[in-house]
Amino acid sequence: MAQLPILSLMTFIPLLGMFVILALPKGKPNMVRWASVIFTGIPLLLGIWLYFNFDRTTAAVQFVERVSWIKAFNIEYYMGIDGLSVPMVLLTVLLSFLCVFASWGIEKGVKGYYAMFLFLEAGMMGVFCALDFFLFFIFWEVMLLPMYFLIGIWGGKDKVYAAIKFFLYTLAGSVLMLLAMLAMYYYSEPHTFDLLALAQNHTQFLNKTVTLFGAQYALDKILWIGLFIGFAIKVPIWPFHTWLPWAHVEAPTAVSVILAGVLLKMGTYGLLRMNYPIFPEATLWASTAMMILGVINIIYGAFCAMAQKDLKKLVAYSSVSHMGYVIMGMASFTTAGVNGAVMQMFNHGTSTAMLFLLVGVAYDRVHHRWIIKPDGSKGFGGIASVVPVYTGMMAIALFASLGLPGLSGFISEALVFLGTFSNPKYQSYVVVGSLGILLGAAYLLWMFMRVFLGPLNEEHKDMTDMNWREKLTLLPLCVLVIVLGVYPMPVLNLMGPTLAKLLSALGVA
Amino acid sequence: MLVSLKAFAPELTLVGFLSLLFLLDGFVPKLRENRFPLIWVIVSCFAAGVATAVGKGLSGDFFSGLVTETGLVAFFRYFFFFACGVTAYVTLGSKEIEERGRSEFSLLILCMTFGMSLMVLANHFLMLYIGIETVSIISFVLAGFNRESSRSNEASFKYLVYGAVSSGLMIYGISLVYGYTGALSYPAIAEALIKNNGTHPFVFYLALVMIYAGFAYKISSFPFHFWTPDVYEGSPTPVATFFSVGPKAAGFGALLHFVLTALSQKQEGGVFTPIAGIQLAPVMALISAATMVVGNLSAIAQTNVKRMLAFSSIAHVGYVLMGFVVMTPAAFSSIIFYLIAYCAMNLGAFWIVGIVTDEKKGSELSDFKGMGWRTPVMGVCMAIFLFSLTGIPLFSGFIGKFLIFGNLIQSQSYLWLALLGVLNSVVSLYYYTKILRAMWLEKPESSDSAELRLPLSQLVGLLGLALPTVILGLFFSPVLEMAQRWITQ
Amino acid sequence: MNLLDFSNSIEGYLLVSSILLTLGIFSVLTRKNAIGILLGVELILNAAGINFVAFSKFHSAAIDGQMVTLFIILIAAAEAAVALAIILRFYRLKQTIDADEASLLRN
Amino acid sequence: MAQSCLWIVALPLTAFVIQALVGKRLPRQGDWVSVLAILGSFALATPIFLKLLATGAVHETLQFNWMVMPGVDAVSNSPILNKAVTLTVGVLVNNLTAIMLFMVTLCASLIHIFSTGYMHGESRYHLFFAYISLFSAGMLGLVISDNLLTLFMCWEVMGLCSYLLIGFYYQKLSANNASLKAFMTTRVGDVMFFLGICGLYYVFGTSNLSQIYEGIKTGVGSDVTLLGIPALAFIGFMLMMGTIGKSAQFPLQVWLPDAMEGPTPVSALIHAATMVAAGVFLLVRTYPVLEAAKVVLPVIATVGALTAFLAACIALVQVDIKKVLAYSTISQLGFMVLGMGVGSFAPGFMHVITHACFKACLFLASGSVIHSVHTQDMREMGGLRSKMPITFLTMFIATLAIAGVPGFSGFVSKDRILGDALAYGMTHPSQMWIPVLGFITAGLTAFYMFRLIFMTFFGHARDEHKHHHAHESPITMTFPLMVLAALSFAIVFAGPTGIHSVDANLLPIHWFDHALDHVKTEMGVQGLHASEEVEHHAHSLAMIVSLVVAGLGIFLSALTYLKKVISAAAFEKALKPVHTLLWNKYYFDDLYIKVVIQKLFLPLTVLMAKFDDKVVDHIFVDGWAKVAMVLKSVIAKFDDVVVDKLAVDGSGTVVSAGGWVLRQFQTGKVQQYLILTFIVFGMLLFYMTR
Repeated sequence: MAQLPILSLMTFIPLLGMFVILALPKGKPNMVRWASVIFTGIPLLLGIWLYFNFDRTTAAVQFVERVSWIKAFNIEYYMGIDGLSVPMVLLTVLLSFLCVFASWGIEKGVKGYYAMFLFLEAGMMGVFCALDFFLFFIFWEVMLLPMYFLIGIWGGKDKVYAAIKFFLYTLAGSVLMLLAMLAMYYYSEPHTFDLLALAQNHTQFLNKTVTLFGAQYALDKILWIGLFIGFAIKVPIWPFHTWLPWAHVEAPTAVSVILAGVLLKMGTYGLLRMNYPIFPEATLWASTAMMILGVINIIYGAFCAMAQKDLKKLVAYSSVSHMGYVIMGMASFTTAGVNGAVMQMFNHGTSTAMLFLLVGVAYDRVHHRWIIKPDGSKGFGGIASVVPVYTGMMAIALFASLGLPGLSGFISEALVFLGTFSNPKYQSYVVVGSLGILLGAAYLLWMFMRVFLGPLNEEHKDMTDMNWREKLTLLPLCVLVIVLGVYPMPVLNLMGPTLAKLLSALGVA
Repeated sequence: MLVSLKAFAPELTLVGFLSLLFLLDGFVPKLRENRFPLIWVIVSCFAAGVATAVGKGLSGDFFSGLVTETGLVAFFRYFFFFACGVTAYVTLGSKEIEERGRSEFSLLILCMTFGMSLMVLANHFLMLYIGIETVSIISFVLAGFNRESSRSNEASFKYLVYGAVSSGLMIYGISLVYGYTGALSYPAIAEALIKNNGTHPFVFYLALVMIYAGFAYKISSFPFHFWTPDVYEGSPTPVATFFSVGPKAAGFGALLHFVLTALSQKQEGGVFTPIAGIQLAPVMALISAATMVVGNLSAIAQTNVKRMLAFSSIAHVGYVLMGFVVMTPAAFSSIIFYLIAYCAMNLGAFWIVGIVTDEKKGSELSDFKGMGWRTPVMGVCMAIFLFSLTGIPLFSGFIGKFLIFGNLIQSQSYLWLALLGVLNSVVSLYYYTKILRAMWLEKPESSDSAELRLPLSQLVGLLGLALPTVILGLFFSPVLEMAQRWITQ
Repeated sequence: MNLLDFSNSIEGYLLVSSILLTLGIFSVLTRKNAIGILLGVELILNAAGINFVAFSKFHSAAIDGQMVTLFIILIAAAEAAVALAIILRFYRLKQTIDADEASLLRN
Repeated sequence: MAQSCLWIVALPLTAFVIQALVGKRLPRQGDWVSVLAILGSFALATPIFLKLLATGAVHETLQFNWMVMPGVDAVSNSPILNKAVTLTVGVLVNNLTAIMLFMVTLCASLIHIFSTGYMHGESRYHLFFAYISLFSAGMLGLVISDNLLTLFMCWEVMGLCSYLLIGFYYQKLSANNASLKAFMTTRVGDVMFFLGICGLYYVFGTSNLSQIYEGIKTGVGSDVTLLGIPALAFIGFMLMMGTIGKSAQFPLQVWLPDAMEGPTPVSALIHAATMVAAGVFLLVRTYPVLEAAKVVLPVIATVGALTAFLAACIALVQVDIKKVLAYSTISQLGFMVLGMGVGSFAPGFMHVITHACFKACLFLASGSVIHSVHTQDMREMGGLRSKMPITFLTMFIATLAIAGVPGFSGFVSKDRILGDALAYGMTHPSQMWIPVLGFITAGLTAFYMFRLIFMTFFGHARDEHKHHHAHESPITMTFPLMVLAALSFAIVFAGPTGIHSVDANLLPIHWFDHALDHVKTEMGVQGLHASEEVEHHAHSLAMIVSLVVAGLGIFLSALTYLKKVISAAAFEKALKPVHTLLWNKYYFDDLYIKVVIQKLFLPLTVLMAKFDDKVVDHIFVDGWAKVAMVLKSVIAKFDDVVVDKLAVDGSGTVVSAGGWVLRQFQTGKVQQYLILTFIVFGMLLFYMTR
């Protein structure tokens, strides 16, 4: 089984699925749905096989597939995964499979929807497996096309604005990455796009200068900033985050699950894959800036979330706040911090996915998401008595994302704080960051009380509880959140060696 | 003399087919109505292409220095014949050109293609001028092809005034150069310039700028682009399609040829350094930046899709001009690649605009509402073309930009131009997706949401253009090697 | 160059042609009448012609200067023919040949 | 033995899982599952306790790796701290654990039995037992954990259960507010507690208690500074804040009185016996750290004293029976914290145990009273002595215990604390007000407890209807009362009379003192370092004063409420301002809710959200459309062309502003095009030649 090109299979089976679905006869939505279940199911099975066969002792890249693609620029089709990308690959495969069930309710243009969805999954898989910068960049931008159409066609009220805003923001970021990529290619001695080779002799970028608009700048710092902006928009980091609430609120449920669950992680994954190993000095130089941005993300996201009246916008801003923990962990350069950051990327993926799926469940029934209606009257109210199972699930999701011990949210937050605190430079940031935990608890529980507890709002007394399909989508996430909360090693031991090597490379610089 | 004729084979075959059509048209009136003239054009283009393939291998000067054969010329010949063939194929399906005008139309595009290849062949100012004038005069007529519509007439009037003035300036400039260097053929001028080693009188620069006026008008770069939007909007869509690809490429070919032979010396390793005293790079950088910015910004606020695509073609001229800033063989091969990619996607985009104009009698954005749902294949092709024009990976447009920006960054100078170019492509996304938004994101009015079935020929044609845009986006090394071979030959 | 033997030194010819050029450009820009614009264009072309002849006479023995002028005249004629046809069409459609009338296609 | 500890925690946990998933469908809605589970834990805890009684000391640890993160142990001077990090978790069984295990499982089982009767017929009956089992698992987990990280985890799980249980009647809006307030206030404390743990990791590299004890002994971390202040002081203060949050000390005490919204067994279990005691237990566990940070203990003592006194005063004016008990709990917790602060380690811990027993008894008794008269307002009760003899008798014993009457457990522990406080006051004269405050509080406690007894059980029935319906509670409710009352006698902890000097040689029953002395040496705790004779002198004096004060309190309370000689109403009128101050709980609630939350916090969030929406979003994206509008209106003034609507779709950027400007040049007149071309032509020429 080992000689099977497993990574290419996992990336291109959804693509094959897309073409098969487009070829299916019109007017048979169920056939399309079950076809897409199969075409996301196979990568999931492969992912599980991958999980068990991944060697947790070495930091080296595994399951490598290397084929020369364009000799003129010695670009290679170079796919491989290591400790950093395995959790993300598993998260992508799992969430895509679940989202196919979550979007069972889509009626308009079902074929188009599922085709775009499978195309998106192929793009995401590619980003996490590509080790050649050119290949990475192709997958990175190709992902934007399906997202644009998914948000634009099947989105909410002003979906068009949200779609174009998302596309413009991310494209602006990625064009900067294009320039940085080209510069890295031409400034590297044996011109190459291979990320690992670039990381190997990263000293070649040191003490070189580049002239831009007349002024002289250090090359590696400019390249670092170029890449950082490209990734920061995706994370999103504070000043570049304004597309997130729009894109999340207007996207259909399944798409906002993928958006929050996987796409946000690509930013931080990119930083860890490229900025850290290839420009260690620049990363050290910018570490305080990243830490400050991380803390701003936490506090700012929490404050904004507190004032939201729309359920989905609240969850969107909570994602901004939670990604702030990831940035904080990464910028702390400590073993616990970085491990906590990558763990938080995985945990946030599962807990936010649950929150968005649950918001989707409510939306499918009452077609509005108001905690408090814009005119001040009550949106949801006291529905716990009407939908007990739904309330139970929401409680688990809420307590996981506010970091209650015993659930996965706490593990990564604790690691991030322990790690950052053990770095004497950033102890005051931890104190400010811990305010974020407090705010997190405040706005999530405030929402829980407003929506579920208290007297029942008569409009919703005929709300039906969750059906088998919705329960099926939420069950695996529930189990993951609880199991990883109690014993996180199954995911934590995946990333250990790789992050240790990454940090030691930084340290040695 | 005979040898020169052999080098002239493709043009001769073209003229042969042209005159045959002319005669047939005169004597067999019933041929005029049906599709015979257009198919005849396609056949003649194919024959000319074969002739170029056969005549390959000849290089050097012919017709006593008037004309020269290089790899570059071969490329441009293929390019023109392909463009002319596709335009004819497009007009087959288009309703804008009435049945009876078809034979004149075919005659005119064939003659124009002949003029274009002349321009690129030219190694001598006179031949250049003749080529440019043939192309211009015929395009004035083509612009005004719909006699009844005052918009088409107005387009041709504007094109006429603008064209005449620019070529007038050009010939005046040529006369000044002739006066200064005493020679008209490019190599002779180059020698004369080298002799003066670096110090040139003011009048020579005036002449250079005037000559550039002629080229700029043809490729519609910044100072001479004002006519493009009005002409593209006014003239019938198949004509606009041909304008956006044919003459523009011819202008680039001629400019490339002129700059390489007349104004610079060929160093070892194929690098061309401009003759002392003529710093081309800063001026080119400025013009390219201005063209890009003007093209993209003006396109933002357009509501008519043809005008928008006109401005987008101006913007693409800006991107190609970036290649001229860096005079390395890699830069020229990326220009050629960019032109190939640009030709396919632009032809496709205009073709679809033509189809929609036929269907909805207008090319405003509102006419595009919901077209994606009504004809999914066309919608997908349009998405491919527009995303490729923006420069999104997986499509050939991205590779074109990738190569051009790469050259700029490799030269480690003019990085600001690369940054400006990159930001421009983000801006371009905004107006390209306006079209996509109308086609896909908005539902068609309930009145005309019937399924629009396109004839098979158009579908095949569209896919014929869309597939290379995607394939070229992924496996572009064979084409790139061919381009490098053309350059070095 | 003294003003008297005007005809046997090149400066005179150049002076005339540059005056012709400026006149041509000026008339193209300011004339309201479409035909006026065409006149301007013709003036520019003739200015170029004079230049060529003058350079060919004074500088180099070769006659390619004159040859070019011949071609310029030829092409000017072709252009004028097409231009007049277009302006005729313009008149038939708009009953006026005022250049500013042609502003249907704008911004 | 450590293995059995794991089972002690596992049993209630499995009960929780069973109840939560299938509780509804089980016979009697599965309450027997929870009861059996907690009884099982109790059965497992008793052998450990008996081993402690028999051998006087018990010690066993069990450890396993929880999270292993590889790193490079090479010493690199660069700021990268990539040493390997391994978080270990495990079980620590020493005397403290044994005693606490026994007490917690005992109280919990009794309360489980009591609630089967009390909660009979409630709507979400099975969920109640699920939450209680989860809570017991959390508390037991806290008691046995050998490191602060798992202690913190169980600490927060208990916070969750108190949130769920307080908000059990979630239809009532007041219950929801109370549960949210409880969770948020304790969360404030928890966040600081976690910072303390981070500090411990920074200083000691681990949060394992035994390693920390060794570290303190060898003086690790005495020179390290954290955020500018000495590390141990920082950690000490953070742990103190954790206790203040959890044990409802001032200033975070607002949530406990409102927590009475939950059902009474909940108040008994969580807000009297176990959870609130957990805060003090944390101080006990980390006492060596507090001692090492010399500056923290006095602050703890002050907080304890203040809380005790202020809470006792508020209790005086309460009319709701459960509110009185709630404030008395805060006051007694203040006593324990005071004890810890002044250094009386053993008596402080003993008070935790004794208080757990008699306060649980008081709450359950009040529960059975409420259950029968269906009201919590003491003014509607009276003369229930004849109607509910067993409840009256058990409550009376517990009240005697809490009032500090000799012969009862309350007196034993409180007297020792006051003795040590007096000794502490003598050695540090500036702190003399702490013991004085302690004695006054003792007196007040006696007064308001007997006020409660007299108003509920003595005198004539104020409300005939309720009095008529009053009946004795069933055996399932009275049996726990009897057991708890039995535990309130002094004999259990020290000599029969509880007076040290009297029964020093009567019965060698000082198991508690021996156990605590052993643990003290094991942990390296010095405790109160006052000279021998000062201590003896202080204790004898304290014993006399506390007797006098308690007697006075009871006597005055009898006069006002039993014999009605002094009219409480007149007293109230005389001290009107003081009464209103007390009635409004020193306006703490209003300060937090009205000022901090409504005036300061929510407007800030709304402002921040607006800032995000209007400013940040527009800096990059939409704002430029407005700039374009302004630009246009300026240009339009002297430009006669009618500009059609600037089609700014959504993200109008400077780009669209530029686009608009350029469009103005496309006027459609070809001659204007040419003019513009020539202008640029000239510029180009100038540029070429310079």
